Amino acid sequence: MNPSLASALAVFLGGMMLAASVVVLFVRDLLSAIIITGMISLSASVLFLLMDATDVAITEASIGAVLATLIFLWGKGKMGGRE
Amino acid sequence: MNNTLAFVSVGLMAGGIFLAFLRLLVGKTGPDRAVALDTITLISTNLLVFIALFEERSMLMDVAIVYSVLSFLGVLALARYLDGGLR
Amino acid sequence: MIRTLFVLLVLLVLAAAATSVIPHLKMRTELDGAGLEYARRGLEDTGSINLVTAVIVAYRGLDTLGEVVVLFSAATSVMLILSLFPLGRGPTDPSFIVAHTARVLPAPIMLLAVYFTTHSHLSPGGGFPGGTIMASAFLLVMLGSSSTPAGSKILPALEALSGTTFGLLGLWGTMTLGQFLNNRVIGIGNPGYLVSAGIIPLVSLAIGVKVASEFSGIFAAFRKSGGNR
Amino acid sequence: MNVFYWTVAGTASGLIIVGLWGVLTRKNILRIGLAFTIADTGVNLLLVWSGYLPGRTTPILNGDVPAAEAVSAVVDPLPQALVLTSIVIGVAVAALFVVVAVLASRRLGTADIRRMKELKW
Amino acid sequence: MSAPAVAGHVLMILGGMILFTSGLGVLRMPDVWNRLHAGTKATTLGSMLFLAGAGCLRPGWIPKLLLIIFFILLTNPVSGHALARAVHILREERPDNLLRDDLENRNEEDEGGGK
Repeated sequence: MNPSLASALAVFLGGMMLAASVVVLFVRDLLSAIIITGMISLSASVLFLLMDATDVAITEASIGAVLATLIFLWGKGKMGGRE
Repeated sequence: MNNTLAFVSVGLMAGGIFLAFLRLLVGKTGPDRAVALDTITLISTNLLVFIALFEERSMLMDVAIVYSVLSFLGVLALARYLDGGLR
Repeated sequence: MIRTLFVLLVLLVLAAAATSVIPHLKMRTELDGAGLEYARRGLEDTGSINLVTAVIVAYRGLDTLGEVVVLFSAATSVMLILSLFPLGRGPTDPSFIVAHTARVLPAPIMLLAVYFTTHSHLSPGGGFPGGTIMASAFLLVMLGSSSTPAGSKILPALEALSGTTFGLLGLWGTMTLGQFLNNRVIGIGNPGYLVSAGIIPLVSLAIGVKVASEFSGIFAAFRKSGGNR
Repeated sequence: MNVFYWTVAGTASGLIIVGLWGVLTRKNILRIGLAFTIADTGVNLLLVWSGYLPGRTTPILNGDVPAAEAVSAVVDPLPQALVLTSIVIGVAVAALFVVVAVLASRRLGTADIRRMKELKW
Repeated sequence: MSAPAVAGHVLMILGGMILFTSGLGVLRMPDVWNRLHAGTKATTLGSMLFLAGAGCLRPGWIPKLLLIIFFILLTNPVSGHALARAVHILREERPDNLLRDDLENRNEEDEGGGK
């Protein structure tokens, strides 16, 4: 991997992940917080691929995009209106 | 492949991700953010294909295949939550 | 107030500990320790091209068995709690297009999952990612309807079968070569082909089916606890 | 000075700190679970980072990487194997957390942890 | 550069421009319905152009690229449809100048696709 391209992508994705993680704690709507957490997991998957961890990237993409998001969404649906 | 021309396309894609990310942060309602997440995952799929092109190992494209299938499932789960399918 | 101060104190202590580490950090440029040995001998020992799979299934196979047990207990707790205390009021029906997509698309996704699971010694993938993708196919079937799929009755049987297969494959090594999960029991073959690397593809398939049936069981328990409308 | 190497380390540490901050200060119980997930992601990133060697490639020894040069050509496979299992365990534990949180909030009628007095000891 | 390389770079830059435009549309469009147009239709076209450019540069990778294009073509319209329908059911934002609304008076029997 070209070092300058990898560095630029890492700074870009890392900045986005840190900004999103702070927003998760302060956004008012819980549904928005769940969606933004899913985006953090997806960006982490790209970072794993840049660090040459292909198997981990596949696992994080399938878990972070679908399973974790879905479990939190389902829990929020089961809770009804109690927030 | 030509490095300068390739960097132009990856710069454009990163710009698209950044603009959609701004909508993800400031979007007023949940559906706005769901649309932004859909856009981000689809542009990221192309970014993964670009990384595989750059390292010249076709094996890295397996991640892009998984991404293109499963991002759809995440957005579908969001849509089914919004219309009451996950209760 | 006291709570905020306490949190601030904890975070400050953590940040101070992290900062004190920074001067001692330096970039790794060479392999050392166990990683060096795995990179040097992995291909000869196990016959697996993918060294990560070699570490998971062959070198640290016993640890993987423990992880599967942890996963099993977590999934069982979720299913037990959800079956004891019903929650929710039942889902709505999906639209026509979503329902028909959920009939067409699970087959290619399942094919992809089986590819990732059985080719774990040749390309990226393995039991854990393949199992989660299989669970995603089951999830797509469930998102395209408002009831629990009929196939969810065989999930406990699949889970027991795959767990038993993992254990028996390990015991086979104990009986013939005197070592648990030794993958040379059927020979490692010619590295680079599908039928090679001893029992690694079989163990990967067992891990994949077990992970898939556990996550599918969690989803089915979530859907059942709402009651069908 | 390798920018990529230290940027990833900073991102992972930042995610861990932000996740712990959220776990300690938030009031809604599901949001605590989300902060826990963020900290989990940070820990996984840090573990994979500890096995990353700059300028090397994926530990898959096909035609691109001959087996004889593996020692000087691939990154450390051991942390990747550990993280692979850690991610799967993490989501199972998160599912258990969500189920217990939903049950407690339905029993007590609120999702605010300050009002869950019966769960204190 | 040879002819396939020129075509590949042109297609890749074209795809990148369309993907950038879709991000811009998601940020700047006024309401959810317009953002759905930018976020699902434009990304499908941009992805296909970019992947076709990658196929011109590396002819040996065409099977995997075709697989990705197949999945994107099959899945992206469905997710756009599901999101649009969910937003309609939520009835949060409804444009005032809507001339015709096919989902206005649907009843429970019409949506039973999952039986």
